Amino acid sequence: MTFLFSAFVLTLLVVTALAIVRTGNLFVAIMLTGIFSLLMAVIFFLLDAPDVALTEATIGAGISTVLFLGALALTGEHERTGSTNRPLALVVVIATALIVIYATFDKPRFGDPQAPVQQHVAPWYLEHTPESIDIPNSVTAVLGSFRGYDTLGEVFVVFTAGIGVLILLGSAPAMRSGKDRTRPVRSSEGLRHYLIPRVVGRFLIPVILLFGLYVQFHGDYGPGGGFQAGALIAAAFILYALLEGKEQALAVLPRQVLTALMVGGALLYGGVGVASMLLGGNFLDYSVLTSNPITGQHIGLLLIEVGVGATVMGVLLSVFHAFAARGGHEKC
Amino acid sequence: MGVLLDAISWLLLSLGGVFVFIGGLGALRMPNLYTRMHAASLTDTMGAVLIIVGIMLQAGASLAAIKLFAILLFLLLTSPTASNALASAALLAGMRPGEARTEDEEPGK
Amino acid sequence: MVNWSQHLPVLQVIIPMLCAPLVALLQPRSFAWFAATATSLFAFVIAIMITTGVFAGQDYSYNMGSWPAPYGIELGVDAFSAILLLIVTGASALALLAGRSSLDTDIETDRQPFFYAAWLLALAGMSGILVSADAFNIFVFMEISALASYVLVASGGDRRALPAVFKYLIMGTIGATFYLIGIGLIYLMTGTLNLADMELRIHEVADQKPILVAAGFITIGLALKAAVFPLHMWLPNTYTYAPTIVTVFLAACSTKVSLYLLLRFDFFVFQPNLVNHDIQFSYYLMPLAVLAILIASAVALFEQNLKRMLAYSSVAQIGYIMLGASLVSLTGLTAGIVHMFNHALAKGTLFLAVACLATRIPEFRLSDVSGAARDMPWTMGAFVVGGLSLIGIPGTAGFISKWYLISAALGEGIIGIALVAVIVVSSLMALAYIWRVIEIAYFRTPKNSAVTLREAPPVLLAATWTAALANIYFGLVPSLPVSLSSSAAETLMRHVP
Amino acid sequence: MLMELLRLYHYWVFAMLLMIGFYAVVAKPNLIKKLIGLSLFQAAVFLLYITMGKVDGGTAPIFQPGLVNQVFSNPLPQVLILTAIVVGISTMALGLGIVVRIKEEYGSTEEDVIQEINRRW
Repeated sequence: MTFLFSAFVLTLLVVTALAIVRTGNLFVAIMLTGIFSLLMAVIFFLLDAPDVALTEATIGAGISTVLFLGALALTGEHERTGSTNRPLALVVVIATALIVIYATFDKPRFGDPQAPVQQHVAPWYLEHTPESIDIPNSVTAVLGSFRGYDTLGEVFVVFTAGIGVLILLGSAPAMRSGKDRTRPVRSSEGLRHYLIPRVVGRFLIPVILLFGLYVQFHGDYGPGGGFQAGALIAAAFILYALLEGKEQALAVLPRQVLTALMVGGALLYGGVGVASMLLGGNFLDYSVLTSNPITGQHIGLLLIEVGVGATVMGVLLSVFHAFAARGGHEKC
Repeated sequence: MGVLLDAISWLLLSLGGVFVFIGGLGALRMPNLYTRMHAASLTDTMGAVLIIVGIMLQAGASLAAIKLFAILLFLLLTSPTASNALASAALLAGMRPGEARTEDEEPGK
Repeated sequence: MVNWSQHLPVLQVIIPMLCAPLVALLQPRSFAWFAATATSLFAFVIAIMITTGVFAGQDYSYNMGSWPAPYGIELGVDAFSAILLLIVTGASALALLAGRSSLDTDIETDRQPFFYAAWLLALAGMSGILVSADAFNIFVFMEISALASYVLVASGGDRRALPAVFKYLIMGTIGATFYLIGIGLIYLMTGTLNLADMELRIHEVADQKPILVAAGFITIGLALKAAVFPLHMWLPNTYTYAPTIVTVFLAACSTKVSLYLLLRFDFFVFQPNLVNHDIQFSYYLMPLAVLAILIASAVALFEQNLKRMLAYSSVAQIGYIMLGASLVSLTGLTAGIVHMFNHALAKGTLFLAVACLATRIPEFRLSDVSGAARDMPWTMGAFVVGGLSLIGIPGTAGFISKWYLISAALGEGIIGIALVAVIVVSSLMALAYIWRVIEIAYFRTPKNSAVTLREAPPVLLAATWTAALANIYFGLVPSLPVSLSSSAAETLMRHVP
Repeated sequence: MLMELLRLYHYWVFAMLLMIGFYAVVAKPNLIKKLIGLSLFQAAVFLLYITMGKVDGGTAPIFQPGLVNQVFSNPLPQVLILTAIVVGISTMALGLGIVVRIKEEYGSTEEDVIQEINRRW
């Protein structure tokens, strides 16, 4: 039954992908990308990866769509139609796909518990999560502690993207010709004149924030953690900006605060690592943070997840505001 | 009792499925944005409510049922709001109800 | 209390990485340069300490978070990483020292803290690749260095940098994703991500299709990032339109880090296990290397833009490195690795000289530099030294690597003779394109002879000459790069059956 | 046998998505479309990793109190893909920033138009 359902969703995934590539309207393509990400999240859930599903849903379907729309509002939504036939490209692409399919014939059977991928490292993680770290969610354990250095790197990838967008779009836009300024600054008003979205939004935003905090601090026990929480909280503030106007949103969380979150989160994570080094352990060895290694791991995980959440939230909101400040139009 | 609950739940689920299907059909076949939205709203309301209630019956009195109820609540709050925002955006963009304008506005589907 | 020498590999990465957010915040904006340069110099010192440690035979394997090796992430440094660490940190420090005034004009003041933060992140990313012994961790750091490099290239004022950097981003991401597919397939078959562990566990499944496909994906992905011919399309425009100091940094190290990874992955994981892999490796790569050397040199010969000419010359030089590696012999690898070092020196010098020119001349068509030697003798002098090293004149660093390359080729019998011919022809081509610049700069009258160009700022000039003299020094006393390279080559060859 | 073939379906969908995304990246001249293609391309790889971590009859790798002898799916690919998703969105954000700047400087987001402008310049 589950299998039939996943086969159906997988087919839908391919159909959506084809539609995305075929449509000439970028707005439609982006909307379909959102659907694509949701379908992907469903698949991930079916494949026992709720953490990844949650991330794909918040980041792929939520934040990424918002960013694409933000860029689209500044660039125009119609793809120029014309001959896009590039035979060489087609050959390269088909060759790649054939090679990949060729590789599938020797692959271990899908879901086989005896496959090498399930044998070597993975059981160790499952075995050591309860005894060394003692939290139920082994994904969080691997993410935060066993492979915490990867996650540190990842936080810095996000941070790099954040400062990159700020360098590119941070300063005032280049001189524009007058024709671009046809619309006055109506944009700052957001949806202020629409009563229904505002009322519902006022009700929803606190709930989203609350859920974000739950995901942040419940990550040790269930699906969730800093990345998802950061994205959710950022989504709440983006919703606020869409409803009340971006000036209002910036009054609540000014740019300096966002930059501070970005920097602070990255430094908090790194700081935990350095602290464990100063206390005599290796870098990111949380066990030495307190006298009891397991408590140390708990404290370390809590702190780094907060760091991750802060950086992700700060970067996503900074990027959103960088896009929003660029254009005269509102996107919604 | 169990059989009865199962039967009711399956009835609700299939009924919900039918509504979703009709909604999808309408969104595909109706002539312009407003009528399409009208058809699609069927999915949000009847379809979603019936399906979620059906699943709640399957879940029984558990934490899952409460979560489902919360989902239902949010769905009932957000989807009409989204429709409202969509319709007013369309109106603002200069689309008048009643015009049978289709393909040039929405290529693709 | 804390034994710092044992922590050196991780310090090498996290010092620039954690300084980056601090630099981004620095308020009097001119401090950003000081902080970044100081950090970079410190990183260079750490690299030197690591190198001396490597010479002393110290074992630098380091377990992140104290988790044992295949489960946690392991860092490891050997001679091969040490020589690359020297190149990367040295280039970063020198470029920053040289680039203060040049960057002040290229980068808007309010962007500077972010720019220097991105610089440090690029440095941290590259160092992270070099010290890591975990395939997925390498991917993460590859992305840090890649994103930071995009930012660096795009941050100048030239609008033509934007399409170039977009192409770089697309190509770089495709390359990284191919790499990710490759390690995914290997992980599927072996269940591990640690390189050393992979080498052991891949053995049983080495003949299976996913492993072969993985080898293909990893090689192509990394070749794309390393701009190995014919996957070099992103490189010329990126180098041409980036701020010149950024070009100095990237030209000296970014492609070399990818090449390092290509060689390390191939020799550590595939060579010991795949049957006849050494033969395939040279069959596929040697023709590409030869084509790269000949075609890119020819393109450089006819290129009218000075920076792009040097960029194409880089593509050709990457060909030399690949040629050395594709011989799969001790001398060949030594030659390739020495050439990484020497090419970084030569190209660094040349681009620094271009940066000197850039302070006075806005555009880099060859005709723009006509007569420049009259007013800027020191700049052009350094350019000549760098050029001689690039060509491989005895007494310069470039000669050493050409020498090793030729002797390695001669060990290969009849193909070797042809390869030597290729090397000689391409050196003549290099002579021709460098000579074109020298001729125009020294013997043409300036376009506007009324205007006297001033010599470049002294700090920049000093850095340029430091690099130029390093070319001569390592040409006369090549023991450091050669001993590091031969020990790196030994490490690599130990994995070939 | 049929079941075996159906199980390969996951990998084939991965290959198809990879192909579709890759095609959009290399063949579409519109820069935003290229980025969308790039995100499909990366999503395909996510699917590959998560698929390989699935164990028959397993559940999500979260320990439930009171239950013993559960079969868990592999947590490691999930961790790697969490990382990769975030790396992907970072690349995307930066790419979009560059596209916006290109639009401002060149007035177009079509690759060939931009090349033409650069050639004339």
